[in-house]
Amino acid sequence: MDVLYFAWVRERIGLPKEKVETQAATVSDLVAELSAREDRYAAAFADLSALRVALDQELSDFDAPLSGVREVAFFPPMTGG
Amino acid sequence: MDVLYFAWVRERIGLPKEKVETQAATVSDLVAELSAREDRYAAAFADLSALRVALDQELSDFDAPLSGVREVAFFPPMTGG
Amino acid sequence: MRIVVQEAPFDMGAEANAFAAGDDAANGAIVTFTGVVRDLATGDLDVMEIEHYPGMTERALTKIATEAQSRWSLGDVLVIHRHGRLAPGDRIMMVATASPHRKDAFEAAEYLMDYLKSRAPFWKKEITNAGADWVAAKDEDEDALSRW
Amino acid sequence: MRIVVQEAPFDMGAEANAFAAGDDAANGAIVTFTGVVRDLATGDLDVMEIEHYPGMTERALTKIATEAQSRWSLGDVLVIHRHGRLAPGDRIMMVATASPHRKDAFEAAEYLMDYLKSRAPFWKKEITNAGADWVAAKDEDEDALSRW
Repeated sequence: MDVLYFAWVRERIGLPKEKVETQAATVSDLVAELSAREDRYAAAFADLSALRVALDQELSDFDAPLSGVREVAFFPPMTGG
Repeated sequence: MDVLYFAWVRERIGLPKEKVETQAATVSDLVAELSAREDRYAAAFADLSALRVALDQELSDFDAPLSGVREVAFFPPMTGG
Repeated sequence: MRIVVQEAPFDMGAEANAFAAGDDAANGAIVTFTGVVRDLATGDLDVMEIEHYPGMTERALTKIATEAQSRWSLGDVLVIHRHGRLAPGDRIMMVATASPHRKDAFEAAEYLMDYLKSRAPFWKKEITNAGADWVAAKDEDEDALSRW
Repeated sequence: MRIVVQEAPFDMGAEANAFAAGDDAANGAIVTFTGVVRDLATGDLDVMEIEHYPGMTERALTKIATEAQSRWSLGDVLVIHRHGRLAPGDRIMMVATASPHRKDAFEAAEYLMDYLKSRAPFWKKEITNAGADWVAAKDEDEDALSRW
């Protein structure tokens, strides 16, 4: 599964994209798995209310199942316009 | 006093502008005076609810006094934009 | 503030760029509204003739724009309105507003349009093969003023 | 519908004219909104950097514009949004709507802006002498969605 990071999430984790092999059932499970890896992930995911997630380029939420998903992206609330 | 007519009021009365010597106290008095002149005026002023009046280029109403006014204009509701 | 009443066509894009060029980067939001001569449902409009009241027109537009500037935080305001003979597809008028806030820029532009429709001395006449008709004022345009 | 996501500058006036030129005289009302990089209150913004999510950005903008077309009577919709490095005064983005009714054109443009602010994957970073800060999302922008 491709995992993408944008804006300060990308900066905190230190990379824009990585391949992750995971059996995580939901986005929350994936977040827990990544946070357990290294401090920089734990720091980036410390406050989920400050984060948004997209599954296969559609906004989703942290309870959503990951089955069949090829691309997960984490980022802060958007500030376009 | 200059009296101006616009749009269908101008067409019905048959002229865009005329000088009127009048002692009319209010716009209504002036309308009555003009209407008494000729049928074309009476026809143009038949339904005052379909007309608007400006005194010295400011929208006003038919009860307004004419003292000191130099320019009176009659026209239908505006359709700009 | 720039108020223009003219018979000649205007270039909407050039006017929008000139308006934005005057901006001092304090106003992040620029809204324009452009009115285009619509063809009739029957598709047979030949000419739209716009009559106006020289002198009063400029005064009324200035008053409307000044009121908009007092109600909203605006960097600048532009109003252009044509008169004379226009064809379907021709641009009749445009307004532009610049503001630090998008809400202000939008509201001020809508306010300008609502007042311009019913309080600026312009009258439209539609000319077709079948004849000529003065456009009647719409109740909804008068009603639109009540929200301000 | 035309959705453009690009790094290069765009010419707001030329885009507005091109958008209006596609009009078939059925749509008498054209609204544009243009966003300009505002300088900071302190006047020391050097660069605004806009990051986006290629692929999702285009999908999100298309979805927002499609929803606008289903809600209002629109002849056409344009959305342009830049990414990369911008300076104060640069145009960030623009939307344009054409409709037979001015109310529809205005509302659809405001809808596009409200959704574009909070639902399209762009992130702004302000770079000054003192450092770089990601722009925080505003509660009022999120709240603005509730009216639609």
